[in-house]
Amino acid sequence: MGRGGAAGGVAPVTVWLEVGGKKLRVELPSGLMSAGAMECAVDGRALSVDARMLEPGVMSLLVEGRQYRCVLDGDGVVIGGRRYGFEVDDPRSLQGRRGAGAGTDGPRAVKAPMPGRVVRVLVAAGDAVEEGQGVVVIEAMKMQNELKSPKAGLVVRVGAAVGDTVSSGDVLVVVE
Amino acid sequence: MGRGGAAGGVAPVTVWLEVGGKKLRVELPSGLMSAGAMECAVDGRALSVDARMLEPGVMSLLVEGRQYRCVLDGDGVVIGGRRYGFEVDDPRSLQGRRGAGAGTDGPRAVKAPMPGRVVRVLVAAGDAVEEGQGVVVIEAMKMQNELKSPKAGLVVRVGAAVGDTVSSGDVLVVVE
Amino acid sequence: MLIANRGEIALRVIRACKEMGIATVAVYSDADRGALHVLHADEAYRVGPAPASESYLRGDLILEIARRVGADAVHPGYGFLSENAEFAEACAAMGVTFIGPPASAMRVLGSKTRARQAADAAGMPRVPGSVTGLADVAEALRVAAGIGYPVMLKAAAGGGGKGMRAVTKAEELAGAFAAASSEAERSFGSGEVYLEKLIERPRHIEIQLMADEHGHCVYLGERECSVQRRHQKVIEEAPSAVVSEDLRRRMGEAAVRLALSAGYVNAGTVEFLVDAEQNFYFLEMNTRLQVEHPVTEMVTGLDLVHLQLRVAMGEPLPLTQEDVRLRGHAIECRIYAEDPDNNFFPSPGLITRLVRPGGPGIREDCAVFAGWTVPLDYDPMLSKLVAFAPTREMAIDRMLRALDEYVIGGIKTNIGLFRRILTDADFRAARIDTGYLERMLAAGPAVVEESVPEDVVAVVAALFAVTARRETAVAPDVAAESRWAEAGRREGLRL
Amino acid sequence: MLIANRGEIALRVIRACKEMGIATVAVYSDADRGALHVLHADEAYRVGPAPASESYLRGDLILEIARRVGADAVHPGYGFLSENAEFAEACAAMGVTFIGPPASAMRVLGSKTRARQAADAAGMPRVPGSVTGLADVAEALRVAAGIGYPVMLKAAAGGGGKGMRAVTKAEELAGAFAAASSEAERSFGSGEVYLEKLIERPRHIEIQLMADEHGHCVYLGERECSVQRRHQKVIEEAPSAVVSEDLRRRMGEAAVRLALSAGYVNAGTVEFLVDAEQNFYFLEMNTRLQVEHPVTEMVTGLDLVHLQLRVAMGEPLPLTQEDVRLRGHAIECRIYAEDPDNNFFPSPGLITRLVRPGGPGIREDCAVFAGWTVPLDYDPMLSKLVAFAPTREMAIDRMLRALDEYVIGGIKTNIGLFRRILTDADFRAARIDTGYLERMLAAGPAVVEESVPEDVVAVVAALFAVTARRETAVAPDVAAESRWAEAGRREGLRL
Repeated sequence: MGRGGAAGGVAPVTVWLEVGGKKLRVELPSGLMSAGAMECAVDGRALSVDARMLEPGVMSLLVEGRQYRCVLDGDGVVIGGRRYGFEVDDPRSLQGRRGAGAGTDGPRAVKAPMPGRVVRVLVAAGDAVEEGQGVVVIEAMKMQNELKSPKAGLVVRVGAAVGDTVSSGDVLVVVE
Repeated sequence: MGRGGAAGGVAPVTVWLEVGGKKLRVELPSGLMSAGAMECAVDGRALSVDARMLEPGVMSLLVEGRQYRCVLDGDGVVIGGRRYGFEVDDPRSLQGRRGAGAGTDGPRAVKAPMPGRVVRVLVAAGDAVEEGQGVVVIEAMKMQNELKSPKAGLVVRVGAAVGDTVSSGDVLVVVE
Repeated sequence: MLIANRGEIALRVIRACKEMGIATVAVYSDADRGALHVLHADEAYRVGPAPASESYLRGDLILEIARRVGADAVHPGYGFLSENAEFAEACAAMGVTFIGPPASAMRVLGSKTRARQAADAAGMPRVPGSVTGLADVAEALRVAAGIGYPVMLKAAAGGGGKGMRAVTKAEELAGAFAAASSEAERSFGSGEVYLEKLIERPRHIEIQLMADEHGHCVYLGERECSVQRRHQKVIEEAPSAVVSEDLRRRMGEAAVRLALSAGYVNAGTVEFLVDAEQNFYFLEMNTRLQVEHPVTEMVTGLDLVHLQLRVAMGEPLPLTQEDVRLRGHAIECRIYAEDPDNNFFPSPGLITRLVRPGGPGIREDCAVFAGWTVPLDYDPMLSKLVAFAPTREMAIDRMLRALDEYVIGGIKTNIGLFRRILTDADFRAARIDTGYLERMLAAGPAVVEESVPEDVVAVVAALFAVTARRETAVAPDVAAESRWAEAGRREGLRL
Repeated sequence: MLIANRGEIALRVIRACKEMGIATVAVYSDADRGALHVLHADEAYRVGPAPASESYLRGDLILEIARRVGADAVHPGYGFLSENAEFAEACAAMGVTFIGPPASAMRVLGSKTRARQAADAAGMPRVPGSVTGLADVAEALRVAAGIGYPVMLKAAAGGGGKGMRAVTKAEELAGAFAAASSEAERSFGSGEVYLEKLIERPRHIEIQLMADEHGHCVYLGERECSVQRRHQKVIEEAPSAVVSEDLRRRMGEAAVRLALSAGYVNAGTVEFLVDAEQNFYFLEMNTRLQVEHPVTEMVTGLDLVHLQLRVAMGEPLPLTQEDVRLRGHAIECRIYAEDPDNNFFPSPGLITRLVRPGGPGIREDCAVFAGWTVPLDYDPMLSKLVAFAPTREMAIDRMLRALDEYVIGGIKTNIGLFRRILTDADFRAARIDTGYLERMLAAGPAVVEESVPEDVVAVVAALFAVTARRETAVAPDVAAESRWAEAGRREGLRL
């Protein structure tokens, strides 16, 4: 297993991240392992850290004596009880969590914010909708959630039918 | 991931086990997954069980309504607070935990019962020893443990020197 | 002992039974085969599909299991069948002990309107309003005019805020009456509503009772549950910061009178509204163990489930009112799978990581684990986190410390909300009422917490990213494991 | 606040500091970079290599760190530097508050012989014997003849059974004297030994004290620690089953007198032997927080570390003797990494799986986790598991329930021993003394526990075996992860 673990070390790494909507370039030392003292750089700013992975997803990071308890949670990291979301632009990235179309113009998707069951579909393909108009109602744990159109436009697709069980992030309606 | 998990299912399985010093043949259904109701057999005795893996190494087993909380611990399983050691004679076995020579005649190994440091070596190769005679003393956490010869005979090998750090199971002395 | 429930309360009852040497039988729906209450039971039987209406609410199926395995008692926990008088009667008819009050007492005190009549008979102060259900809008208008606006419409069979409407003037009454009535119909199968005066900024304070079959009943102090959202309790504490020894005694004795008048036995809770002048008004009685019972256990040193089982066996209460002594302060946070950034909508799903708080004074009643999939089908409560300390301030600070340690990965939770409440000046000064939380939430975004330098976050994220392959070897595998087991269950274990 | 310790006590102190808003500085040896007390601290600094003599015992290095980071207080925990008067003085000299008694009081009460003189002065009953260290065997024989055999030789500077020898007749004395003296020399750097009458079947009962700088000192009830192996405490409980209100008061007041006579401040414990006739004899005083302090916290509702910090800040005690009320019963099991089947020798190593107990009344003070490698270099204690309940019997049964839930994989532990003790008729009847456990162990093999059918074990084993590949994707990966991190640390992070 020692080998297996060691194999986790990788060649010189530059990681492009988006943290709090801001693009950052993080350089980690070559032959890096996420343990021990290492010289890093963020957008060229040098940062000396000492990192130790206690168990997968739980890391102690020392920066000039300051200790940060860091826990990985999907596409975010929890430090001191606060969650910081991030995106990685990297082959080995945690990306692809984001649904399609977020933040863009053109077609906009209405996605399920939580797993649940579809109890009402309020629009059909071709309908004109206002921004904020309810399009689908889903229910979980006895609570109903009316999902609204993100923009004014035409419904180009309805991907949900009453009774469907949907997962968080599923695209239910697309508005063009 | 569902695929990945599903890939865990294996072809028809017969597992030869040693439990409490007794050899047993366990048959598990083909296409088995360690979940749900299944017909098993132990040395031909049929046993219907319903198994559910909660997390890796933690299993709930139902046998005619009786519920067993089972936790895997290396080459043993803890059920109801009691540990049952087992050995698997199987390609996918958990075997190889045992050190060499245990339970056999001929050469017998004196192995470290715990990690520690060697503080005294009481015999040299070629010495004659009695059964129960002290051969090596190792120390951990300030406590010393004198290891004794499992049989009368000649010391054929001494694999430890004062000051060595040894791991549990390391062969320290072999008596012929 | 058969436990007719699921989740943390089923596990909590199972543990109490083990401590008393009582064998336990769990029941489970298809969503719960891999649940902790099953893992910890001596026996376990499937009762039905995931929806509660086909499983945990099927008293007939559950009693059939009890008969088959020869269980001689059933503990209903809270929710589900716990306040169902028919189920209690069916148990009795089968010679199975129902761990709770007799059906007769449940009938009297379980219905809000009948309970209010009993309260009047017991000379208990209550909010002015209609004692019985209202026949129609006309009667509603008459009663409202009599007591004066604002008034509150409530479902007679209700609870948890369903079928409730505040009405500030007569013009709104007709619409509110229809809405409340139909919501009550949908929620409880009875559209009966009643009406009472709306108390301004009331505190919700309740008295815990425990009664035996020999006519003894004690009150175990109060709990304050004023921090609510949509009439759902969010934080409970004991004792209340505003209840004096004298007020406690008067509320407690009134509650005991009511219980004895109805021949009440076992654990029960009498809820009151308390106004700014420390007047208390009877609200309703809950004829079961409450979700928030742990805070009472922490400050009394008692175990309410042990007491439930002993009185159910016919034993006299092992303590008198004089033996009940409150010490220290306990606070409970109800941690829910819900998304604070999305109007607190439920966020069920797979828990990919769970880092629990610990240390002195921290108790957690919880039945989830890393790899558990929180089902869609039930209440989204994940955990009851309780902090005990010698004083209220210390208990608050201890809870904040524990919340900082707590990480639940994979689903959204309301942990951040508690950090915000517990650092709020009004809460810390105990300036709270049942409208406090909604006002605080309406007041706008959370105060910005002390933040970690951006560069540090970036390096941490990068380090986790490059170890992600190892990472995926673990947490997601737990996911796979359980999804796969799930699949196995559905597909009859064949690939 | 700098915490000059490791493991569960360092974590427990860090949590208390966080609750009081005090920033924490951890120190760690090379074996502890990945330890929980580091993970939970605000700052952390390496102090030295793994051996305690090069790290946690290096007061000079630790104080240098304190100076560098500007810490204004040091908490020594227990063990290591906690009873080192020189270290306490060095702190004072540097203007750093030492959380504990002044060096002067430590000197008087820390040395067994000087403490015995102080006890005599305070009119405290003690076991007949030599007050001062013995010059030679001749003096030992003289004293022994005076008080009569059997007698016990003890190290003056000692503790934990090191340098102790029981002597039943004069012929054995010379040999025992030499052995005890040399063992004392090795263990404590001083060969000074004294001698006292051996009390038959004594109970070990100790009084917890807390004193402030203003001359106030209270006793917080007693703990019974009679269940010992090789003079090491294995189980502690509070209150003692045999201590009456009156005896508690007399022991407590005697202990307070002693502490005040030496100008004692902060937490301390006076240990007594109690014979069958309830006579109590002064044994020694521990001038620090004890390992077993949690049982006192459970029955008093207080937090001793919070109190330590407040009195160290110069605050007066927030409570009087009258405010101290005991309620319920608490039992602590010291869970060790040791092998009961191999004469309880230490079993350090990698923890591959950890399934913790939980539920009402269970407290665990613990700093290990799945993936943690228990180092060779320190005390093998893994966890202090505490059960609280209204009565002793309920606490015992609750502990048994918790022990059944507890699984520590990868290393050997003494969990099975506790199950055996807690089901033993003598223990349950509180028929215990300091020789109880060794007698029970000598009495032979454990009673056979209720066993699972062989066929069930076989099927479980087979199912785990066929899922072993998925299994190896997880627990062993944790192993790899930490070994690899270890390697990284050693090899300067290059492959």
